[in-house]
Amino acid sequence: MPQKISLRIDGELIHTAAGQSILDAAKAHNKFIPALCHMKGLSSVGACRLCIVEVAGVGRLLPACTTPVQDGMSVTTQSDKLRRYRRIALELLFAERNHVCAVCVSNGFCELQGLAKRLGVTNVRYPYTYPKVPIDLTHPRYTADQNRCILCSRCVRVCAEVEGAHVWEISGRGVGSRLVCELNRSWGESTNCTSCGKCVQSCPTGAIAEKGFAVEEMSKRTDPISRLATLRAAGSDNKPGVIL
Amino acid sequence: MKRISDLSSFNDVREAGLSKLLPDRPRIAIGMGTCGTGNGAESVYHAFADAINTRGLGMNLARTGCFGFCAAEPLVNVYLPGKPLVILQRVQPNDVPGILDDLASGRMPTGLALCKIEEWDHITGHVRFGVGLPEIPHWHEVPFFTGQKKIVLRNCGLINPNEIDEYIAIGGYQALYKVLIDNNPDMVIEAVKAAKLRGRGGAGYQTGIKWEFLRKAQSERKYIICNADEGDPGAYMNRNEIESDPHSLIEGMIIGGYVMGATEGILYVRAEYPLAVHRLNSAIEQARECGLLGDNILGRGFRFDLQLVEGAGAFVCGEETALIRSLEGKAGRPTPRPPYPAEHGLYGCPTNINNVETWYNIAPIVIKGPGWFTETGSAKSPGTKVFSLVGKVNNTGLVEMPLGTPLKTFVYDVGGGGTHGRAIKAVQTGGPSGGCIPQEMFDTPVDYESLGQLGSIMGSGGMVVMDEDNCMVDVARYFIEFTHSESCGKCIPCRVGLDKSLYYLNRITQGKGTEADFDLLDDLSRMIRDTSLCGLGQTAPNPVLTTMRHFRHEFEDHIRAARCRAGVCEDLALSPCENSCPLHMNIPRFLQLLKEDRLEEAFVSVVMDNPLPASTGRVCQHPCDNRCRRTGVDSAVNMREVHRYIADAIYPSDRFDALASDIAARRKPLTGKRCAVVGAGPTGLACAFYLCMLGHEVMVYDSNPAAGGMLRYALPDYRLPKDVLDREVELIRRTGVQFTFNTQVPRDVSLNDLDGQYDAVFLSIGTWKESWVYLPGTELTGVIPALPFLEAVSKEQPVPLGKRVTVIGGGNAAIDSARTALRLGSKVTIIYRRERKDMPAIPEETEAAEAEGAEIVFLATPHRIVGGPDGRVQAIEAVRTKLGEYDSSGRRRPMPTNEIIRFACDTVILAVGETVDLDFAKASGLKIKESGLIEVDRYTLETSRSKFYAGGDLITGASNVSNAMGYGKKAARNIDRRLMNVRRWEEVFPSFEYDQAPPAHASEAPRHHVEEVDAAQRATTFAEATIGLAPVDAMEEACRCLRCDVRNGDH
Amino acid sequence: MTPALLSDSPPRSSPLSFEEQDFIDRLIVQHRGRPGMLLSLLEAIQERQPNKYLPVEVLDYLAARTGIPGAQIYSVATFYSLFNLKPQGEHTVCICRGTACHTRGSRNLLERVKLQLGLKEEDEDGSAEKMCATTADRRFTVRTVACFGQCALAPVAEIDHSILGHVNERALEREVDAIKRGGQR
Amino acid sequence: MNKAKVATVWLDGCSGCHMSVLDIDEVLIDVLHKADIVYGPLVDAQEFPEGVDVTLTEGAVSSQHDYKLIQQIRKRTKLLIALGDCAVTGNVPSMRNTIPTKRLLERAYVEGADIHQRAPSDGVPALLRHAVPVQEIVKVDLHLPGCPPKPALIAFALTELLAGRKPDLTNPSVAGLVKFG
Repeated sequence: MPQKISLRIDGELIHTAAGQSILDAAKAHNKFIPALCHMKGLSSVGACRLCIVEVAGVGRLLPACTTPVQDGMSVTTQSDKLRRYRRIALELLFAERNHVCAVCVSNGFCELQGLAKRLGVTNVRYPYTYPKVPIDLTHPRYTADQNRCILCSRCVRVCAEVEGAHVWEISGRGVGSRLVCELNRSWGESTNCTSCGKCVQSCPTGAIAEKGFAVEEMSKRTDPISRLATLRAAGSDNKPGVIL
Repeated sequence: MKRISDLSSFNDVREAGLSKLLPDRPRIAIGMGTCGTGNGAESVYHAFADAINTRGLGMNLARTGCFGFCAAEPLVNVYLPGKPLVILQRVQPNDVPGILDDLASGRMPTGLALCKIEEWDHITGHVRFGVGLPEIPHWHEVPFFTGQKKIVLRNCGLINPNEIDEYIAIGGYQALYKVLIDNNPDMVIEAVKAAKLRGRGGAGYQTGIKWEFLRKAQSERKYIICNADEGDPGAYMNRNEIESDPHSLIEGMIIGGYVMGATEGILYVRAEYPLAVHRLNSAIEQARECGLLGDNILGRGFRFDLQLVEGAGAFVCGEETALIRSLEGKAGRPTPRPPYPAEHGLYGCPTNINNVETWYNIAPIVIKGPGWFTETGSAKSPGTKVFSLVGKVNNTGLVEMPLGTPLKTFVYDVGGGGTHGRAIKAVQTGGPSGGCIPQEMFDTPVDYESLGQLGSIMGSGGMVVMDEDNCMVDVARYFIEFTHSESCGKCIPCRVGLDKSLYYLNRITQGKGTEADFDLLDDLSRMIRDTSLCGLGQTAPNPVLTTMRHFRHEFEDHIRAARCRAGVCEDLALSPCENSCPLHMNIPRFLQLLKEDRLEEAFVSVVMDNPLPASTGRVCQHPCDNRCRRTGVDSAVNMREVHRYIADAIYPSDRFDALASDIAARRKPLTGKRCAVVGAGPTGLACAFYLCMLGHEVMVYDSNPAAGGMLRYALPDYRLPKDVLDREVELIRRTGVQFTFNTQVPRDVSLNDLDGQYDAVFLSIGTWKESWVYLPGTELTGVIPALPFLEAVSKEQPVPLGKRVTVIGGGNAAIDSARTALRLGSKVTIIYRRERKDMPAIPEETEAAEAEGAEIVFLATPHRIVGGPDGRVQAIEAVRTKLGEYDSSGRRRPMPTNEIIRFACDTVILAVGETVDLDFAKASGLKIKESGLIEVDRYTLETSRSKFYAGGDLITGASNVSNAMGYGKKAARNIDRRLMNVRRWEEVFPSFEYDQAPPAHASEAPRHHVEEVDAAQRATTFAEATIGLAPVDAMEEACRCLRCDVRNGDH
Repeated sequence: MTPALLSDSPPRSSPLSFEEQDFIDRLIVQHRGRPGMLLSLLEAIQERQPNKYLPVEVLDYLAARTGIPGAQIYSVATFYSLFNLKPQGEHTVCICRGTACHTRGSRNLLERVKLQLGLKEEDEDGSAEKMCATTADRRFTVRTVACFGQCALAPVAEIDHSILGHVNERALEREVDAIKRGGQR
Repeated sequence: MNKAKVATVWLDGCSGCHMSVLDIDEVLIDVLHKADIVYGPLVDAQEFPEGVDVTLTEGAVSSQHDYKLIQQIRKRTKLLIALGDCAVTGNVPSMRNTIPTKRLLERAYVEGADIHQRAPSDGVPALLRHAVPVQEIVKVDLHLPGCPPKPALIAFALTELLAGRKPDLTNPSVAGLVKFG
């Protein structure tokens, strides 16, 4: 039995297993902390910076997904500064690509859209970039539309850590970063893809979706994948996941 | 190479090395770092090699690293047995025969000597070269090296990096031997902790604690890594350390490996340093051959090996987790911490990473102990740091200073001040993660904490000096452009945040920025700093936040006035020369019109941009020359003299009347508004001219009987003949400007009267009051202030001038007084308290004064005026000064010595500066700055009293004619905008069709200079001292223009 | 977790010549299991290519032989600015855009040489965002580098591995013309 | 009590937002008690009047006409509201922004046309390079996202404004309706 520690989240005393991340501990005690690039069962990469929280005695804001809980820690998940910074992070995401929710297959199911609604984002103050990004429809059953991609790398991790095919990766650097299938091949010609669809279910937005769904129809479920990944991790000699 | 396994084999190699370092015959060592080679050291080496063997001389020739003084490269060390080591500077191949001749005859070549070294403390060892050569300064007496303390650079430029035995000769690998013999790793860690050594990569984390962490980590595989990625632009100290002394790095890492229990060490060197990679690999090879790497090191049973990996061009890989991912064959994207590399690093094994320079401090700490180490530097940051001092500073190079040394020591003492005498504006420390520190804060000590408080960081040690030609908004944009292109793209604040920050900075530098942009950029920068995953993102906003904090006025200039004073942001100016001209004359246009032989149109273009082209053509201090891009080819276009030629060609000609009426005809319909201008000096005339052209009724008041202000009553005729000025005033009169002379405001007309009669009042009284010198004896007869003297001469009034005159001061007024006194038959001496380069006067005028017989005494301050029994001046005593500390104006403060010098003279002219006579302003309720000048809004020039504006010397203090006129022009524009509430300024100016193609090949002719009447003859008359350009020279000068105003494609 | 030895899966019919395959295989054996293996392999392979770039067939073969997923190799090849996915020109003119060079006007040098070679700025797609343009006739590649570490000689330019210090526009123009007329550096 | 002047304007949008305004049904009556609609597609007014209190703007700014009109409106209205995703984020109209306008017109009116294969020019304003949200051109006082924004949200906003209060969109009664798409 993992050793128990106690900490405060927004003032409330919580007892939880040591070694857990603040995000997992908060989720387990239904304390809401926004997160986009985190998915239970996959390695945590701390890319989206939405889950930043204030920890008493620590000067910097810490990402809840990768910061382990410590005994006697006091975490603040809601504050004016955190709300402002989270809102800026979301607005930057909307401004980076072409997120046209009205005609998106994931309209109504998208985690980015949901968070924007929950955190009260009414507009994007930053100028849109309108980049020209690839759309790949070569796979018989799935589509990859990078206009909706937020580079959270959940697809990369689920394909590498759970399916083991490592079809997806992020190429380039900075704002030039793009999702790429193997050696920049089209998805249809992929040699390693098993068409298992885990990346489709893991993608928080409409970037990777299944053909045959119209606007506002692409609902997804990540729980089965998370359960599979946690089962497999418990069974295996818990070799450290591929840290990206 | 012999394998070293015990003390005796150690000493054999040491002897071999010493015999190379201090041979029994001359030895020449060429500084062959990459920068040395870039400066031509390769050809110098071959010149020596060929000369030595063709002449069969018994001399050793060797390569060495770099001693750090890049500006003086190529450097050559010359050693003669028994004599001090001499370092020659800027050696060229054709100097080689001379050097060899001296050496062959046993003499030390002193011609190119930079400095000598009699003995040198390598810290791990000591070397004595010899004594003597008194005429050559010691190395620490050379300004660049004064105050430097070489711990990290102890061997650089003194030993041959390719010979391990020379390194061992100066005590190399002794520290390793001692550590292996003591066999007590904890003691070494305690020593490093006690020395409070902090990471030299930039973060400044305690090295000892980091090492202890790894030592305690339990794992059969542990790695230590040297981070030599050095991606900071403007920083190259790691390169020089590796290229000049690779073995110190190797020794430091072997000690680290032993102490932390690591089996393998990795050197991650950036691919842009090929020579460093090559020398490091060969040094590793030699160390392996000597048994210092691999199995059973020094016979003590310790196994450790080193491997070099070349980076592949990614600045982010300087961050430790990104470096580790890069070594694991992945893209260099940082990963969250915890887990820290010390518990979960390379391939999951505990790993310790330190910057190159940190490893260089290990051997000295082991040999000399922590106590000795903490004697240098400050309490919290002991030891030294190597800085790469570059940018707009004379002595560029690597400077190793104790931590805590103030910034001004770097910039002025070591750096030797700004290049081309330009005023220094700021220093950027810490590369793209650092910040810009303004010149007023150069007293700040350079260490981790103090720089942190200013919003900057020490970082890798890059120190880029910037002067008035650098635009700080462009600097912020440059750094964000760099970090934006180097962002790994993993986390949102850095990837997208920097992209948007760059968007806003681009808009501001293009003159499209708004106040909202400024606020959004400020807010966004804080978000990026506070939420980014790794150091790159967290520090990337520093340049923006510091420039916004310390140079906010520059941002406001760009946003509110679309003005870039430094002339860097090309979109905000027609061309660099137009931008630097206070009147923003369209210089390329009148040059092109003249080139197309359209003299009359050129005249109209010039007069409309500058109503006094002939006067300014003679006396302006021509800031345009400093910005002319032709200096990149040969030398600046002589723009001032060309618009003087154009004006001089038309004014006396019969075309003047026609053109004057053409210009008057351009006047806009009468607006019914009445404006008053108080002061008919250049500022007032400019404002009156433009207000009149905009259709307002303009009345100019002046206490003198004629218009021109200082142009008429202060500038002597030989500089500006009165008939030229009269012509210019006549043209202005013809546009409709009215004058009321002999009327002194407020005595004859009060401000309230003006308030009642006029819709707007512009105050341009100028600085007529001589600032008084508190000196014993100023009450004696024969002591006269400069301006009243010049005014009396211009009004042909009698002047009580003696035969021997002394002028005190170094500005234009001083030089004018001196040359005027010469013309009136006196013998003149000028006393100035600083040096020639500090004199505010225009250089050509000072030289002309000397040519006419004036004697200038520098570095002397008046002490006492000695009077005779009749109360008349007999002599003046001055105190010799020497230049001391640098003051906040960036100039050295003259400190009095005790040496008094005495000059016999019968007249003393005080020309130490003019101030504004402001009694009337105080009475009328105008707000005054504590400097005594009128306070105005920076952009509209409106004073604290509505309807009242002010400009020129009245608000800036004594400056120069074009600067003052610029304010007059700007005031006219704002007054019209306020009165008519519509933008119509551009409509006043004519447009011209002229060739818009830049010259395929600008004329090769060099710059034409104005001909001066020969000194003896001109010193006796007040006739004009300079003759304007001849027509063919003016035409050719116009053809030299590169037409920077033409852009390929729209911008 | 170090990558496997030479993976035994037979190389598919690769378009590489036998000699190239052998060169790569020996490189893999030499660097196998060592830190920085992939970087060193890509650097050595690109250096050997006449046009200093990494053809996709080579990356394909490398993935097959080392067992490293193709996606990861492509991600690395496009992340670091040293690697090129498109053939480079015979001659490289590299302008340093470091701080010292920037403050001494290296941007004007860049504009001048681009003008001289008639180049419009093209960013290579997919790879690190940097300015790197090759002339149509593939004789010249103009690129920038963040810092050569030659800040004392600012502004600095490098033409085919030889460093030019204190460059002004006219000197740069003369050097490029010299190469244009065929004179080898 | 003089009635407030409300205007609506239809830039580059599909008029779905205007229909959503009409869908506030009976609340329309309360609104009309307090305000007159002085300009918009529902009103026959050629020139945008002076002294307007509130303007609901639908659609992105994508042509020279939109550009001039919205600047004029900003000068003549106290409060300017971006109504719907097109005005707030650019939405569907901004999907053409990755294509250069010349290529866009060629593809649509030359390749895509059977007859009169040329881009229309007389009486049709030139396109801006990008179709952008209203806030990129003028200052926007309130954003009502949604495609279309839910009638309840519009009703809430209008009633608050006409009562002289700045609508607080975090009010629980409408918070669930404030979302893109």
